[in-house]
Amino acid sequence: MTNVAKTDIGPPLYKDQLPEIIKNNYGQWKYHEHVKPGVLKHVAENGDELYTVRVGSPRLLSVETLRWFADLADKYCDGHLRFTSRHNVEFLLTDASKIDALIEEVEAEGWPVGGTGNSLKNLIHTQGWIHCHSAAIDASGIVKSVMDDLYDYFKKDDLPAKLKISLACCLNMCGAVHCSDIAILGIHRTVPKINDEEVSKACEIPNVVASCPTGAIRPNPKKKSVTINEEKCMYCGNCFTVCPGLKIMDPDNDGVAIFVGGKTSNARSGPRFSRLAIPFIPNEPPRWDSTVKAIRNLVELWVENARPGERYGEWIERIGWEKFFDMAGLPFTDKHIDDFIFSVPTFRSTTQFKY
Amino acid sequence: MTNVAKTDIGPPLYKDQLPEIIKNNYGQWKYHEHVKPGVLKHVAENGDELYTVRVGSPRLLSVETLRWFADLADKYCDGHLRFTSRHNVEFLLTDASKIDALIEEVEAEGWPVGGTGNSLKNLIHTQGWIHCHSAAIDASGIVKSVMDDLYDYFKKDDLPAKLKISLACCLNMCGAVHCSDIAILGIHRTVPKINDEEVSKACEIPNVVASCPTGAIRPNPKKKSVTINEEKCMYCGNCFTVCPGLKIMDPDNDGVAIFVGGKTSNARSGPRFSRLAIPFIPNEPPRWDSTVKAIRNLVELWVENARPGERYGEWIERIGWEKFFDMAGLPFTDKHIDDFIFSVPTFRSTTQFKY
Amino acid sequence: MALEVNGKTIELDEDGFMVDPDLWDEDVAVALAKTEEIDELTEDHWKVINYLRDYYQQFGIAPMIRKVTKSTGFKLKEIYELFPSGPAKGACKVAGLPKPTGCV
Amino acid sequence: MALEVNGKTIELDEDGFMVDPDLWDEDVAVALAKTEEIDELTEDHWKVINYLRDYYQQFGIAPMIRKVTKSTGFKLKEIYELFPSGPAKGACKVAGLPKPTGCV
Amino acid sequence: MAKKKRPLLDQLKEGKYPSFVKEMEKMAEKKPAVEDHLNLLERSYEDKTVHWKHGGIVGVRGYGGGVIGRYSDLGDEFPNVKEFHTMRVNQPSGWFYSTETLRKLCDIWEKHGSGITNMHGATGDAILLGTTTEHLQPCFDDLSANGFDLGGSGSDLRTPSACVGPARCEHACFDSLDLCNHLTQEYQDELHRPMWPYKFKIKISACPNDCVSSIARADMSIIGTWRDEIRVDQDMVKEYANNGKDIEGILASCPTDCISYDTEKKEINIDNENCVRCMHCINKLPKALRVGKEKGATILLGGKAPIVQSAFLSWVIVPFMKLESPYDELKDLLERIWDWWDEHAKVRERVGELIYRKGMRVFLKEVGLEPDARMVKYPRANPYIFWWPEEVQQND
Amino acid sequence: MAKKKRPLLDQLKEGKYPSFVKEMEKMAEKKPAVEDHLNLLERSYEDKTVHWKHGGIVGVRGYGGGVIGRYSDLGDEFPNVKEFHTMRVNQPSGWFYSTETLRKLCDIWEKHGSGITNMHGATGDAILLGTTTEHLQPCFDDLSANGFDLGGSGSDLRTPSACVGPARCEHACFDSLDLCNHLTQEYQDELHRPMWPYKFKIKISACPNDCVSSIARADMSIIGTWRDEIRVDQDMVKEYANNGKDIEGILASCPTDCISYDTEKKEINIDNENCVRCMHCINKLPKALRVGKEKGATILLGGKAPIVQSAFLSWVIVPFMKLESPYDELKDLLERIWDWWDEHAKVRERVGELIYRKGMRVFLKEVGLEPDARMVKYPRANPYIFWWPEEVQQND
Ligand code: SRM
Ligand code: SRM
Ligand code: SRM
Ligand code: SRM
Ligand code: SF4
Ligand code: SF4
Ligand code: SF4
Ligand code: SF4
Ligand code: SF4
Ligand code: SF4
Ligand code: SF4
Ligand code: SF4
Repeated sequence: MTNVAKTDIGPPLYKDQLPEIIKNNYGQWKYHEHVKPGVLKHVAENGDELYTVRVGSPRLLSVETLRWFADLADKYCDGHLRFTSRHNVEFLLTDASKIDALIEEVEAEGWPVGGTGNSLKNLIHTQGWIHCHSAAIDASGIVKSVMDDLYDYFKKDDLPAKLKISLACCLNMCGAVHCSDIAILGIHRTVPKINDEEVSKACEIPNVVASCPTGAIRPNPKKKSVTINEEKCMYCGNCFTVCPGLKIMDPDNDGVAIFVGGKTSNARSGPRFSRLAIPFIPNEPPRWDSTVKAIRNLVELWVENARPGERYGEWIERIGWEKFFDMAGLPFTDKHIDDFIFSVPTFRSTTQFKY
Repeated sequence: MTNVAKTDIGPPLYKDQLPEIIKNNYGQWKYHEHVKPGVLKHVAENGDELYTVRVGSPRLLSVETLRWFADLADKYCDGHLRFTSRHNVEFLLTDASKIDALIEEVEAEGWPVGGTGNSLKNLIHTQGWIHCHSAAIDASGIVKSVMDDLYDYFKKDDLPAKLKISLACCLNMCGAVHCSDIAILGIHRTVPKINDEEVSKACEIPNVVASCPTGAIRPNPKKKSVTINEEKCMYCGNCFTVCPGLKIMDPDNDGVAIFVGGKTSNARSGPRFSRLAIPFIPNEPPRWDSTVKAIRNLVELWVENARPGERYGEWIERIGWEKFFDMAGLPFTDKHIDDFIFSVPTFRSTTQFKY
Repeated sequence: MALEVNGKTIELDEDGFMVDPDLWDEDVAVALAKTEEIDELTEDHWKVINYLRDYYQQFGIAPMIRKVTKSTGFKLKEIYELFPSGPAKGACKVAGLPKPTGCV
Repeated sequence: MALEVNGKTIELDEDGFMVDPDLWDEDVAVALAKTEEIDELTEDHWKVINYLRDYYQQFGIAPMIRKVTKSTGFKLKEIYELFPSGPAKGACKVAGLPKPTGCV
Repeated sequence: MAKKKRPLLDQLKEGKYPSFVKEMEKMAEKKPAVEDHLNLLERSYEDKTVHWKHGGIVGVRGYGGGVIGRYSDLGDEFPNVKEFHTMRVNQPSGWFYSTETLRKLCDIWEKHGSGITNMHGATGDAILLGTTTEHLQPCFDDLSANGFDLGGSGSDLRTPSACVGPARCEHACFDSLDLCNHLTQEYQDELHRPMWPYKFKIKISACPNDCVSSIARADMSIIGTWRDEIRVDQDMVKEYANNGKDIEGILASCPTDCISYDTEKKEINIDNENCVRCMHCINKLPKALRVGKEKGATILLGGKAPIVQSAFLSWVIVPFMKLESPYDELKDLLERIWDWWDEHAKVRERVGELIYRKGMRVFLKEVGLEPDARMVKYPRANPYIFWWPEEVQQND
Repeated sequence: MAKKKRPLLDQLKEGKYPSFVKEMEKMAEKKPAVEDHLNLLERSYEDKTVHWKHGGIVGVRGYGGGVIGRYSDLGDEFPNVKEFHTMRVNQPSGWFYSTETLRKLCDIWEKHGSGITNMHGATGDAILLGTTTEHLQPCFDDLSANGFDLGGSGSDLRTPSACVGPARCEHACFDSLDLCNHLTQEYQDELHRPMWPYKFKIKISACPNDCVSSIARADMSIIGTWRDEIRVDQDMVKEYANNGKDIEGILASCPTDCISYDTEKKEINIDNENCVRCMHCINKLPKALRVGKEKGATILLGGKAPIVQSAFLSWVIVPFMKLESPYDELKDLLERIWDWWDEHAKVRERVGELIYRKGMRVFLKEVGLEPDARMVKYPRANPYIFWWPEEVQQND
């Protein structure tokens, strides 16, 4: 190795990556309109118009595809494009007449244009079996299966409000799914298996003990390892994260939990967590049928019942959780009742409820 | 001692204590009306009418006064009366024409009729310096001073809604004031003084250690006593309750804290806790001027600004706590921010607020 | 208040509990029992007393009632028969335990 | 992977950390340092290594970086100069501590 | 003995509201203890602190509770309040008294104690305020002979209390007075002989207005409600309308917007499916609206004051239960709860705190209750879901 | 090597949405590692579990973070993914690319790695997915030579990210892209050399719509807002009205009922004192309504995923701060926060968890922030109030 890398240079300067029209109107946008699903129009103070075509992406992209995007951007957009906070690709056009040609070319290759306005947004997700060591479920495969099923909702924008579905493959929640309209979460359901040998060699016992949110782990000085109080363990996997000797994956028992009703925007109502709807669906590769079906049911229920403008959680809050469980035909179980640190404020301390 | 008491006989049977009209219409009441402040009319299915005259009471009553009440009840109410869940006395009349005479006779002796409908209710309170060992403030004296000052609100019923003020003389909260429109609470502000001799003789060390909500207490085996981590102590007095050797009273630093906005009924909005408005007012016997003034200000603010039907807390929730503090001219301090077990859910996790 | 037992002066507090529980012995127990209107300490009494003392010595606290009844085999009613003012005021006093506090 | 040091075979995991940290000695450290492209262990290197080992022996965990910099007096940059892949990957490896986990 | 001056307390005789000092003075003439009590209180007013010693453990034969022992720390100076215990007397359900009963109580208390009382105490007893150790048993003997009994104190069942309910209120969804009396009688042993880890309180309100604040003041809160439809008397709606009542304005506060007023027809329409039985509309229009016919109660558990883990409001554990004498379903539940709590709690751990520590999941299973969405405000947000061993595949 | 059959993954090539399997297959032809990666994934699909080993700690010279080491547990069977590390590449603010820049990245990654990527990763980096230990340094050398740098990983500052903001959005209340870039450049050391108790994330949204979900995904959430009045263009209101927009219906969702529509005048009136800047009305009527002129941001702290103490949403610590380059006030605050956190936190304790443990009171005092009612949803309900020693009379 000869050339030594310069360090600490930071990312490419964003200013150099902007198309001309944005440089000219930076901070001078006046309003926007929804031209049609997948197409936004932003109008600047000086009247300039910028069109955005949003293309759905599975996030995992080959450099081949990226280069093809670059070709398209050269052809239609003066050589610029961007990615969005939900993994999509956005083409930025100044010439409205080119929009349809771009869309046609993109869709011909199987890349959908949509995901703007009151549509189903792209699924935020994480690594799953593609790359992570602690995944309880795959990510990309579930996302693909769900998106195939809900495809039309991505392409249209006539839902009651935006619909944001996200996936994280374990409790670490790299997808930060905890505030999504619908959250798909990989969960483990069994106590980590202790490999004493590995624990003793590879793990810092005090950190392992401290890692457990419920205090289930105690040192086992004899074996230079640890013991786990099985009754206290709720399978969060945090101990595994700090210690390879505590394997938590369990193919027979890992699976999906589904949470609903979160949001992060401050529009109308404030940000809120998603809350448990379905505690467990087993892993069903390759097409994850039960998960796909469960999500479709949840989506349709909302589509049919929410008032215009109501996000998932806003709808549930209006009708009440008991109605939601009834209407969704979902059993309410002891799993749905919080039993962690902040549980008490989630209990119903009023006689107000519905039948 | 010769006659040995029968035990486990239980209280006098309520049925034997009811006036005739109630016996006749038990469970058969149809509706009620507010005749005027302090006077209720209940109408039974069969048309029977029962009038209740509510008399304000300081709760601490001599048997002399009780006998006088009994005399009045004999004279006007066929020999029955009752006490209410807020320490008041209720006279139960069947003859509407006697109401004014009763009121006149009662009020002539200085006993106010009122406290019904949208009025200031009687102050629930506790023992204070009259009888309790752990009181940070007196009870009866403060109640008297506040009631003298707010007297007119007890006598009228044109407040925006009911107004329930309660007092407890220490954190044990025997007044269960924690869900009152306005709560007056006696607080300590200094760490208990450890009398090692007394702790060692009179206290069960493990219980003392366990009593501390913040884990501030550790055994001190040398002295067969305990030590207190001063930084962790928030002066709750729970250790004193289980151990006389940890005296918490401190005349120079004990005083009043005021909480607002609680309620327990399920009407309109559900039950809720009162929340800290004023962290500290020093003890000012005999007339507790600052406390009285602070409460009057709080009451007037609500009277002037709430919409009809809005309880104190409902009003604040509508306008927002930041507006409340502004309007009340109360400083918002670090004391107002929860730092106990359930604190995080009380933090503002939204950008929604007012200036 | 005070008791004289075998020449020793056993100081009692207002409630009749020993001020210095270290001075307890079986004779003191008998004397304390008298203050509780218990004329004689039977085997049953001693079973309760000994259980209380053992537990206290081991854990530094008086046992909870459920423990007392389970461990001694006496129903609560029976304990009241043995010690008319009950396990806390009566039995603990005779057993020379510190005065129960709080929770009244 | 493995290292030969004074005739002993020191097994390394994929990341070049010792599989059995008990086999560590100063010569092993020198050999490990080589894998990290550190030709010579200077006094400064040893200061860091010894601090890490002492701390680990006492508390069973690697010290936090703030502790390392405060206690050794080296700024973080300086530690990277001594150990180019940094305190966790570099210094801990040479010091024969278990591989830091999580938090990546 | 020359009457002492009490310049501070004298100021509390002024003002329009009845004065507790005057009440005390009424007795002070006859009772040296009350004279001393006043003087001691004056001293507290000077010193800004209590002059009572910690604790005190006295009682009557056969009972572990019902008396709060109290000794002054200035007993030498004020010998008549050296001992000054209170007795908690269990009142009749709903705090109704015939004058005969009330006078009996007065006479007993004037004979054996200070003659000053609290009607009622915060839990619901009559507090007889101040007597000596010597008088406790005789006082109790007289109380008992006259049909009175003591209330709870210590780690026992505390005196249950109930709203006025069917005796004088059209909203009552069950017989709160009878239930209160029934439970009190049924659990005399639990009331008088402390045997639990800590206190346990029951409060009973016969409708969601919760006039005894049971949700905040009781471990078990029993609150009346109904399952079917609100009864509407449209004639009365018209009467209200004709009298100028702002019906629309009132109905605007319905928390679920499920009630509406037809200004044309002068009729009220209710979407009962979405009604949460908050009582608001019924409270405001009691002539026109009434609670439904299928009545019962919601059972809530866990309420308590802040010590140790924060104050809790009771939470729903049974959304709806019919309540008719002999209340077997309720008593059965109560006993299962007590048993579970008594078995698992630490000293001074209220049942709500134990549930917090163990989790609702464990509580529900072990006392045999079915989970219900009405038990929660929100379902859990965290993914820390426990599974019972039988719910996962065992693969060792 | 004969191409393996992958019947399970093949099923993920069907359906309308773009298939990640097809993306991988595009590279598999050129890259044996990707062929093995597919086969390994097929095995995971058969076994229903991961085939990656725990952890892995590799990197480039001079940095402690930026690379996630990964080894397969079936390395013998699939030798080309025995080592399969990812590199996190810090993207330009707002994820804008010139095609030139994007192609450079593609070329480097095709040269040194698998050629498969995630655009973007959940934090906001470009994830270059899969290479060997040997290639790490050369790849980084090439990245660096072409103007790229790595992002964060480990106990360091993570790559800050920002919404598109002023580049393409009329709502932007400050320059989110510039701030993001500025902080990234300013804190290169913190980004690359883990030195803290745990990770720290910064996310920046230029208005309350929070298009990067910063409140849920960042320890420090910077969210644009304004202090003065919403700007109303009444002509545009009329235009909307004339085009049949249901203005009244839209305004009905205002959370504080502070905005109203005058159907006569076709005008919107706002009681700005009671507006909580939720964006709703502006979102729905962007031609007529605009954010105010006195713009800045609310600073929130503490957001994180559930491990260990539950997920937190960031909470307000500075209600309003002007944000203009060089952002000294913000940086100053950030550094005070980091210093405090670094000094007091335990290993793997996020800043929000530390504040939970220590109390906001201690945090505010020690980092020098003024308490403000806007920091809380509700003031405390419990009476467990701490006092600083200087606030009470010392009387020993
Ligand atoms: C790559 C990425 C997921 C993705 O597919 O996009 C990722 C991947 C991992 N995260 Fe993450 N996290 C990623 C964004 C997040 C986010 C989302 C965010 O930053 O907005 C979160 C939730 C927000 C937060 O930080 O709280 C997140 C919360 C975690 C946690 C739990 C942290 C906590 O305090 O609760 C862990 C566990 C840990 O730190 O040990 C974790 C740990 C991990 C590890 C390193 C696994 C581990 O236990 O060591 C994963 C490596 C996977 C792999 O093999 O490649 N990751 N991680 C994301 C980073 C890409 C990027 O730089 O752009
Ligand atoms: C007399 C009474 C206040 C009054 O003036 O009315 C009272 C007086 C005392 N209460 Fe209470 N409590 C009284 C109702 C309450 C209530 C209200 C209620 O029952 O509705 C509460 C709040 C509800 C609850 O139980 O949580 C209450 C919560 C406490 C607590 C804190 C319990 C907790 O779990 O947080 C203690 C401390 C203790 O138990 O050690 C306590 C302890 C005490 C003690 C025994 C003091 C002590 O630390 O040992 C007080 C004796 C005062 C005295 O010298 O007379 N008292 N106590 C009330 C009983 C009268 C009655 O029987 O009618
Ligand atoms: C007498 C009493 C019950 C008893 O058994 O003693 C009682 C009696 C009635 N209550 Fe109550 N409430 C009584 C304490 C309460 C309490 C408890 C308390 O104040 O500590 C509450 C809960 C307070 C809270 O929410 O914090 C209570 C919340 C209500 C409500 C709901 C109020 C609201 O939030 O809107 C109503 C309905 C109404 O007034 O419209 C109500 C209505 C009534 C009615 C109208 C019921 C009826 O039809 O007879 C009775 C006359 C009320 C009046 O004063 O105008 N009663 N009521 C209590 C009188 C206490 C006193 O002397 O002042
Ligand atoms: C491109 C993007 C920002 C970026 O820097 O990448 C973006 C862009 C816009 N957002 Fe957003 N939002 C983007 C992610 C988000 C997110 C984050 C997320 O989805 O993970 C949120 C918070 C989600 C939540 O609450 O859970 C978000 C909440 C909003 C809202 C408030 C929505 C609501 O709750 O009512 C608006 C306002 C609206 O749509 O009326 C908004 C509005 C907009 C506008 C209309 C702003 C403008 O005037 O340009 C942009 C076009 C939106 C559209 O899709 O129709 N944007 N927006 C992100 C596109 C992601 C994607 O590919 O789908
Ligand atoms: S969510 Fe869990 S399994 Fe998925 S990438 Fe993050 S750490 Fe790995
Ligand atoms: S999986 Fe989580 S709860 Fe279970 S032992 Fe590990 S850290 Fe503790
Ligand atoms: S609130 Fe405190 S001081 Fe007052 S009576 Fe109850 S225990 Fe005593
Ligand atoms: S007063 Fe409360 S916080 Fe302080 S030491 Fe005693 S029990 Fe602990
Ligand atoms: S709780 Fe209901 S039933 Fe009982 S008195 Fe109050 S209003 Fe009447
Ligand atoms: S009881 Fe309450 S929820 Fe039901 S209709 Fe009346 S106001 Fe609405
Ligand atoms: S957060 Fe606000 S400023 Fe940023 S892109 Fe979204 S709407 Fe625009
Ligand atoms: S921004 Fe939100 S709160 Fe303000 S006027 Fe518009 S809708 Fe109402």
